[in-house]
Amino acid sequence: MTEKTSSRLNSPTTVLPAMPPVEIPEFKGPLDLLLHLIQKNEFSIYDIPIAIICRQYHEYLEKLDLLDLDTAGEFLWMASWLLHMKSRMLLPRENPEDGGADPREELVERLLEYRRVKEFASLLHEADLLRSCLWEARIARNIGSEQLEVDWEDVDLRLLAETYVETMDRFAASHPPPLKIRPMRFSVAGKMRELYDRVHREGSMSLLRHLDSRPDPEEVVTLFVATLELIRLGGVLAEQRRQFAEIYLRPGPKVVDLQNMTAPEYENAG
Amino acid sequence: MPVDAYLKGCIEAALLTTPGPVTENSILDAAENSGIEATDIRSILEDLRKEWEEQGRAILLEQVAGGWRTATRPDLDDFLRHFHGLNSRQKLSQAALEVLSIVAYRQPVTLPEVNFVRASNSSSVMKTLLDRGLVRIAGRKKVVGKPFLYRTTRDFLIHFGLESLEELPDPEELVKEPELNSPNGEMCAPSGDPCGGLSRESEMGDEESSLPEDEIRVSPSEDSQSS
Amino acid sequence: MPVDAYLKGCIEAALLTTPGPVTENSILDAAENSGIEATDIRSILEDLRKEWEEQGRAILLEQVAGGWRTATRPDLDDFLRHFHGLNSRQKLSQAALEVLSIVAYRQPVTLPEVNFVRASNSSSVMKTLLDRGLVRIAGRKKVVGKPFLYRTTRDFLIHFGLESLEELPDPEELVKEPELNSPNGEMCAPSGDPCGGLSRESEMGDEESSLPEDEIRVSPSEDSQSS
Repeated sequence: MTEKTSSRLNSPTTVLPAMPPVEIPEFKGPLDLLLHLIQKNEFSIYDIPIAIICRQYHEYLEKLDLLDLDTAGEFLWMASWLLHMKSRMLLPRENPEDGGADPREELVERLLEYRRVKEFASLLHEADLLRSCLWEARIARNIGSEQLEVDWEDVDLRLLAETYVETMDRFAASHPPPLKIRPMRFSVAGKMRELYDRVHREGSMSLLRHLDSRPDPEEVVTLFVATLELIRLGGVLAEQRRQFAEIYLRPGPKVVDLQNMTAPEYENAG
Repeated sequence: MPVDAYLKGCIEAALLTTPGPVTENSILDAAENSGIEATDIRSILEDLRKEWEEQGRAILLEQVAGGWRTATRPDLDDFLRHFHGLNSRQKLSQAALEVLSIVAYRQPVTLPEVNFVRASNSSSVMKTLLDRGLVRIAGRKKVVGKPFLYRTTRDFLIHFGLESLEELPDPEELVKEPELNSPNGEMCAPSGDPCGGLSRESEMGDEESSLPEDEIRVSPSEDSQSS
Repeated sequence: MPVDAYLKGCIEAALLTTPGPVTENSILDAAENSGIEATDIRSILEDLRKEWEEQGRAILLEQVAGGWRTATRPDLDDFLRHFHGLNSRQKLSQAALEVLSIVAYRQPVTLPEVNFVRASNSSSVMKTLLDRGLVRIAGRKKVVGKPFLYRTTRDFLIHFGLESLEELPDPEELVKEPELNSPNGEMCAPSGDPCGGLSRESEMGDEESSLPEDEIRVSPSEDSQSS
């Protein structure tokens, strides 16, 4: 999970006919791939035939299914560098006096360094395997507290930040923010009018679907209260055929004059 | 017998890597499908007890309510108390770390404010931090009681490799993602420095009392509107 | 001698009750005014190491991170994992090992520098290493953007069985042209004995300063021959 590139690079790919049948190993980056190509061809790292490597690199690149943009960018950047070098190698050295700097020089340097990193990483890998199986003795001290302590030496900025965040989280959890009562954004009377008009206009409406379509919980609550009010007043009827099934609203037996209804009666009910 | 020697190693290792008592059953469970019987385990434990005692080892094996417990010899208590007491001077308790982090990020801050945030009395911890030179007193707050204001010291900065407090990273960001901006471009150019953005310049500045009161207090005024 | 036997008990108890390596100095401090010399402590520790090994004890004594630490015998790992209910162990990924290598050699180092060497973005890998306590943030670099500096931790030394950073193999020796795969730094546990074999005192040891930049880099003169 730490290595997002690996899974990408391992995704199955079709082998192009031009390529020798090789399995694609996991490449940890463009330098890794380049190093692999150089070793496979048994080229000297100090005298890389850029044209050949450049071609092979591109062939590999096509086979790799690079879905991750960042990773693709890393590989493509190297591709363009190789192309650049290739074109510079084709040009005659303009100025033999300045030592005729080899355009490959920087690449060689970086490959050598990366190879050292890989070698060291493989040593660490062996040590990781061998030493992961050692357990430290941990018997209780009879004396003193078993309080959690850290070596001051081991406290870095991250631990300090973590401790702070945890402390403040704990504080926030025990001090919930003050309850804020905002003015109601939806009025029961308004919703009653809206529902009543719609039910009488359309003859029927699906209550649950309508409630589901409202993103604001406050509106949902208001709508629901409005529905109950309308049912109580006989303005609409509610019908449900099965438990948990849709609830249909239909025109009720009574005519309710919602226009002349006094607002406060409902606004305070909520 | 080699099998026995191996099992004995297993049991000894289990005892030594467990701070509390070890039950015979837990050993039996871990050694399943090795053909070991409960009685074998018990006899090995008895052997170990005798052996440790005869060899004059630093530890004793004792049978307690919950199973078998490894404990250091009582005559070593004095030394161990001394040893761990001295050692703990280089250690920081969890409480001390908490107080230090509050002072670091909210300075200047008073003890009552720290106590409020931690919901426990931090005065002895603060004293420890003062003694160790990690925090210092920086004046008094102009409120009732004139409590001391605390700040971190130069030694604190040195320990974390910081030049100034402005370099303290934003704690939330740091915990989430240690490096905020790590654009890809830097692969080719390491010199120019891509990962800026962390320096939250002014936020920790020198303004009075950085504890924003409203942030952590339940304000009654707000509620009153509601009724 | 009774005094020795007592001191030996003290040291064994200190080792068994302390998480992490115990330094000889901390034992000396705790045993003050008992007329004990530093050399006595060292020779008792050497004795203990031999004794535990010869008696086939479940634990071994190893020298790491500037101190002495107890560790169970490698062959008991299977049992202990069962016993402690640890199913699988997280191995470090290839990418993590690469980043760790770069931090180890070039510390203190910034993320952009690591990215440059790997030609690949390493920020999520670095986060994993921070989480596992193998690297730590050690301040900020004084360049534009003030990127964090990373170093390896004491746990890094402990995990890989190193006494100090000087024990890291010489990177120049790691790879030799033309044969590519002949690492000859026999770092950490050689085959048989993961704990004891760490004693190659200072083969690479005492040269000054840990790996300045130019040491890990190929000098341009070498390359120019090639063209």
